[in-house]
Amino acid sequence: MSREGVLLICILLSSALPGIIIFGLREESTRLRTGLNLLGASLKLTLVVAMDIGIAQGRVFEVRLLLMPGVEIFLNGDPLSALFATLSSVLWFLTTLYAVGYLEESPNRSHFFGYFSLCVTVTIGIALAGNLITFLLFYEMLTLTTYPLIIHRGTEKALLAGRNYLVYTLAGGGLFLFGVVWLQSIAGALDFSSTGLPVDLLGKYHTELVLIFALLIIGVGVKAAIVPLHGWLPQAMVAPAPVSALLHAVAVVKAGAFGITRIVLDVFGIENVLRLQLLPSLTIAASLTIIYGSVRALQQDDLKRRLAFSTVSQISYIALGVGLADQSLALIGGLVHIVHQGLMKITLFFCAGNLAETLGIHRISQMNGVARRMPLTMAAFTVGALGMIGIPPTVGFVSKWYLGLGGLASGNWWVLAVLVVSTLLNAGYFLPIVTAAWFGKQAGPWPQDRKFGSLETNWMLLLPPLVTAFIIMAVGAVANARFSPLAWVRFIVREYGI
Amino acid sequence: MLTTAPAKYRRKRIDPLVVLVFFLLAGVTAMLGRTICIMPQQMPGLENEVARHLHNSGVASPVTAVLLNFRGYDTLLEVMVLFLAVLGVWSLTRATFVGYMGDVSPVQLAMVRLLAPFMFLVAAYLVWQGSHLAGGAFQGGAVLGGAGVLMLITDLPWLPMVPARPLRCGLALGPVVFLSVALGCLIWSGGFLVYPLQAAAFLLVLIEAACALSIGLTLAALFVGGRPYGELMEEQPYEGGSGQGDE
Amino acid sequence: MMSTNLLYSLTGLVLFALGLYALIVCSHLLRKILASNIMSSGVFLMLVSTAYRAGNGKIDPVPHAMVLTGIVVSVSATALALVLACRVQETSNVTLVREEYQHDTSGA
Amino acid sequence: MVAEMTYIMAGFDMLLVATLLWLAWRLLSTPDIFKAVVLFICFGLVMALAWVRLRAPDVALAEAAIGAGITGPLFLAALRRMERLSKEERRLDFEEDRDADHSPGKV
Amino acid sequence: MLIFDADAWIICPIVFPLAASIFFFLSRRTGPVAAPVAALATGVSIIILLRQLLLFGPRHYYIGGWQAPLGITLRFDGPAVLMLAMTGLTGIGITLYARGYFSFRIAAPKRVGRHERQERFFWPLWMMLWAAMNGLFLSSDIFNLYVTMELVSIAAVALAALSGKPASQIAAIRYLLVSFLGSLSYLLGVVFLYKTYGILDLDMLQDIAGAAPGTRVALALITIGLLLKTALFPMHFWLPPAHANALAPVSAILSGLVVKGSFYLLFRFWFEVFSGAISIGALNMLGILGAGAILWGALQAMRQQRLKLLVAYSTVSQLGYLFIAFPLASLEGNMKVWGAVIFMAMAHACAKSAMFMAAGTIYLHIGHDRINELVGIRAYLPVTALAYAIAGVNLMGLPPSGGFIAKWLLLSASFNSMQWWWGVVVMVGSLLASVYVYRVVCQLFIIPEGYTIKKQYPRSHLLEWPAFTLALISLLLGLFAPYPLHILTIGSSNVATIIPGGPP
Repeated sequence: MSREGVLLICILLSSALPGIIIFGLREESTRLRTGLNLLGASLKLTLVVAMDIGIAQGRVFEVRLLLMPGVEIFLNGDPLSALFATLSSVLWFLTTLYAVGYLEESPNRSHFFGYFSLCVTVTIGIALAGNLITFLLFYEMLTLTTYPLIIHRGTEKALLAGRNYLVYTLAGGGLFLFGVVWLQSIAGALDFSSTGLPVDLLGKYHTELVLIFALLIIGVGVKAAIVPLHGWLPQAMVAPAPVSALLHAVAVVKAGAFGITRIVLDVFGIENVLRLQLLPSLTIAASLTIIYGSVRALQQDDLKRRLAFSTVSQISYIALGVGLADQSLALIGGLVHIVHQGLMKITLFFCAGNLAETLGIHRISQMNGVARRMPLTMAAFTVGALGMIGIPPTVGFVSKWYLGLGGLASGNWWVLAVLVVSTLLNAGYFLPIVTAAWFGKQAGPWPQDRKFGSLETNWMLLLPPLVTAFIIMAVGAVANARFSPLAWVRFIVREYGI
Repeated sequence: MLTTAPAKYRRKRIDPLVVLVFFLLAGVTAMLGRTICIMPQQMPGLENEVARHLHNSGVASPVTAVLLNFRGYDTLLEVMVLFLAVLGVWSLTRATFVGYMGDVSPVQLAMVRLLAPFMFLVAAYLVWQGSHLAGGAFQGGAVLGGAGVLMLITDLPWLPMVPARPLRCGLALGPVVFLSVALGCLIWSGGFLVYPLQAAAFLLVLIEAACALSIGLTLAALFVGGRPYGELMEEQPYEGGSGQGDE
Repeated sequence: MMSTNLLYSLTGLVLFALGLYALIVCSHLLRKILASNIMSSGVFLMLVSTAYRAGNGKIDPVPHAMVLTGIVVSVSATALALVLACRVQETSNVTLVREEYQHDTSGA
Repeated sequence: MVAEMTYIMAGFDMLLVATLLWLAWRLLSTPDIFKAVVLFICFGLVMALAWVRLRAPDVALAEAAIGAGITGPLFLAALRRMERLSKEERRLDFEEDRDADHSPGKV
Repeated sequence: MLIFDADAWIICPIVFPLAASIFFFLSRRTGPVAAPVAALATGVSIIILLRQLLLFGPRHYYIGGWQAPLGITLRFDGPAVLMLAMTGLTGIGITLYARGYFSFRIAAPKRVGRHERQERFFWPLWMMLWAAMNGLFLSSDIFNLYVTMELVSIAAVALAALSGKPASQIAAIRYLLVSFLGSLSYLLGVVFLYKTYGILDLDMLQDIAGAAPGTRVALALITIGLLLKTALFPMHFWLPPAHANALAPVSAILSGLVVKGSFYLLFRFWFEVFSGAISIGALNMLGILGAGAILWGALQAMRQQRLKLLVAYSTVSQLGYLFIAFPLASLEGNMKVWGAVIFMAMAHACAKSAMFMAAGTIYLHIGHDRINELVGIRAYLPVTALAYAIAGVNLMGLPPSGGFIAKWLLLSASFNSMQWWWGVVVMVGSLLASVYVYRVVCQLFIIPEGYTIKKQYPRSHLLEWPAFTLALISLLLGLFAPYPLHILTIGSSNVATIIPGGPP
């Protein structure tokens, strides 16, 4: 195995091993657990950055493991996986910090952090998957590792949410497996590549390939919460805030969107997808989801539910970008939104968690004047909200700008319309919160009020949203810099030669 | 006496399911019968093979040769089946039948006293004869078992006092001897159940005698239908079928 | 004219079928055990009739050995079944396993 | 002479077979279980005769000894035991934990 | 003049447990101590066999030195050794668990005598059953197979009735009658074969068996007999009560191992010995029954209120997958299907015995197994709860479990042979499986507010860890798939010629 291959394995192990050890730890050994967690997180971050640099230098990162005759586990670090892996490891680091603060005195922490680590391992596995089977493998494992996190609280509601989550994702996983096996029986075991399927298959298996595409997209679409497969996501809000953050920004939803990207770009290949005329349906589904999610978000009073529907809407920007993949600008917009959405959404969830944990605020109607009590948190929240709307210095603007340009370039004016409507709706459901928080008048005492010394809340809860908010601004401001996500996405898109 | 099923279980009216089963079975049987009819009768079996190797088997009777030598492994397992049956029966219940079957008339007693030794003799003869004529361990064992049954139903007074350990040893004697001979062969002549030619006759008789004894005991034990009182006396008196509850 | 082999083979087959019928239809446990014994007798009869050679032909001893083994096996199974049947009656007082049992077996 | 022998043998075969089948039928259809067991012992003996006819003396001996000497008494003992139990009705009380059992007849 | 033939190792997996069985019968008190030793010895002998297979390839062993038509041949090749490995792994796990199980029960003050009696009969019965299973997988003689099968079923029945519950005894006698019927049907098939060919050896039959009328009838009879013993839907009626009412280690044995024996024979008969006599219609028939088993078993499992019954019905369902392989094997290369079948059998053996062990442990600790009242088990039996969940993952066929590999192979075989509908059944089956697995796991893993443990028993490692280890093995089996699949190709006559993998 090459040194690069060892690096890949180490990236996976850096969170898997702490996870397994944490399972065996006793409940009381908080320090050791936290230490292990942070050690794993920082180690992973370092390794991933090392991999990024290697990829930029053109080194090849590959590991192959025979699973069955003719079926291999293939880990491959290409630019696209580096994008997702970097995002996950950065956000995991912050989320771990946050989770340590958030769960300070709650029961079953060994359990929680064990699954938490495994969950990230699996997410990185999805990022590094080099063929469909490996992707499937980690994708199914993601379901298993996130389920215990969702039902962590063990309440009636959490169980219901968990059950729905399982129903959706297992059914989706089943369809996905079906599609994968079918594709393999037609095309053999194919690694991800920018060319996609061999062209001669298209004529021979036209109908089959269309069906397979549908199966695969539905399979990953469940996790990406494309309407009407989004039902589980708003319910999964009952999970603890770090879990929600993880689900929405790093792991589950993102894995679905990443899967759509992989299927279109690397499994089928853009050329083939265009030839099979599969993209319009994807674009339409994405647009519908964008509008639907925003409209539903507008109706929610529960803060986390509103954020959840906002995720439904925002994640489809990625699908939209991929749906317009024949235009490099749109593709850039979609891919870069993988990173940008993650940053923004995790900030918002961190803030929502802070509000709930410190003041017991769960509803938007309770938020009047909260910014005076928790200015830093609300500042971060405001940055995230503005990013979601797409106000210029933030990263959200960059994504929308590129998507719009791509839509125009492809001649699909309605895409622009969708973006405008969605932006208006975004403003419609975020701005009232922001204004109420800053300028509203506190109606009564907070549901609860925990004091944390001179800070407005626990420093471990406060630091992560501030960091992400800062990144949102910084990355948006220097979007054209050499190592910004945007530059990296351009680097990716160049490989596909559009 | 319990003669038959209670009235509600008796088949007064004809159940359509029964009719269906009947016709189905009749059809299948007819088909099988037809196959038997069109199959070639009198196909040569393995008789020539057996005849060819008989002189190497250590016995003169072909059936005994097949049983104990050519297909000795089958017989070994079969002895195990019997052993297993006793195990199973003992694990199920304690002996409830202690032999008492109503009054034993003096005539019956006398007859048993006369018959039992005679049956032992017959059994021994059958085992001995097995090496060249019809007979062998099973037949001898069966006769022994029959003698045992006879003694059991006449309620010989010493029977319940048969100590458990020797009884167990007797039951296991056949399997143990057979298995050790088989393993001994493995060491002696390099193959499982490969009897050394010069000792084959002796070994076979040894196995037969041990098995006959065990089989006789086994059959009698099966007739008793439960483990004897000497077995695990420490149990509580009402265990016979008591309690479910825990598992 | 029907050869002896054939006659006894067919008889064995009919015995097997009779036993099977009774096994399915009858509900009394003892009867079921009797029926299975009849079935095994039928099989053994077929097997031994295969070995039979008319006239002075050499008898095939292998089926005989097989039947001997089979008889012992069936005695063992019968003994276990009888004790179990007694136990079933002792503990549950179900001499006749319930009627749905009939349904069950006929599904086979 | 040979032909006559064959006819006599054939007649004997027929008789034997008929007896076997009749016994089997009777023992399976008679409503009286005790009678059935007695018939079963007879069946075993006739079976032994059939083994002799098929030139299988080893099997005949085994059948006679085991079939009539062991299996029959086994059945009789079991019958007696069941009878006695059914007379005494339920000897032991099993009501406790009754619901802990899975329904016996259920598929 | 000690000549110890290396080939003779082949009888050790049979002789070791056999001798142990007699020994445990004779000296009652040694069972708990010596049983793990005997299990370990058996396991080691199986490992040695495996090594020999890898070094020297498949072998025949002539018992008594008599060659095929006259004597009895043992044969070990890839599939047989894998099945032996299955009994070895599961057997060691079950033996250790049983030790913990019985000592736990004997430690409880209630009805000590009864538990001791059960333990003392358990050891010889279980060892005998193990020996017979090993003999079954190694034997290559159709009549010898009958005897080993009878040994297996008598031991299994005695074990099933061991708990002494009335329900278990009713189930046991039904089990006995059914398996006796199955054996007789099989034996009748053997008679037909002997009538036709005058031969009992499987390898020789394979060479000469054609589509003669006797062959078909024989195959049909043998199949019916074996199906009854394997409990394929709709002949499964005896299985759930028998498996659910037995003692926990016994349930693990019955569900994990015993049903696999007759299935293995069935597969071998169909695809090695009589591959010339089978027809597509018959294969599809078995496939349909298998599909019925998957769906019916899963639906029944979903409806059960008691944990052990649920697990037992899931066995019915999982056995169905094995039969889906039949129609696939006819068109697709046998390699893939053999692989799927063996994988399914091995993974299911480990997972199912782990499940039953976990269920038994739970039963011991809380005194019932009503699914709706299992809340909070994780609080004081974390390892057991996790073992159950992992085994459940296997039944659902999610990666990286062995069940996933099996389902993958089945699916890809169904696509490659243009019979995708079997693939649909497999998928639906796994989804249903996830429902019934979820029902329990969800209960086990909730710890409601203010939950307190009612009664604290001393921790018993032997109760918890064997189940967990077996579950873990079943999970990790998927990651080491190439090794078993490689072993499988050694000496399985139909397999070697087929090129693995790839599109048609």
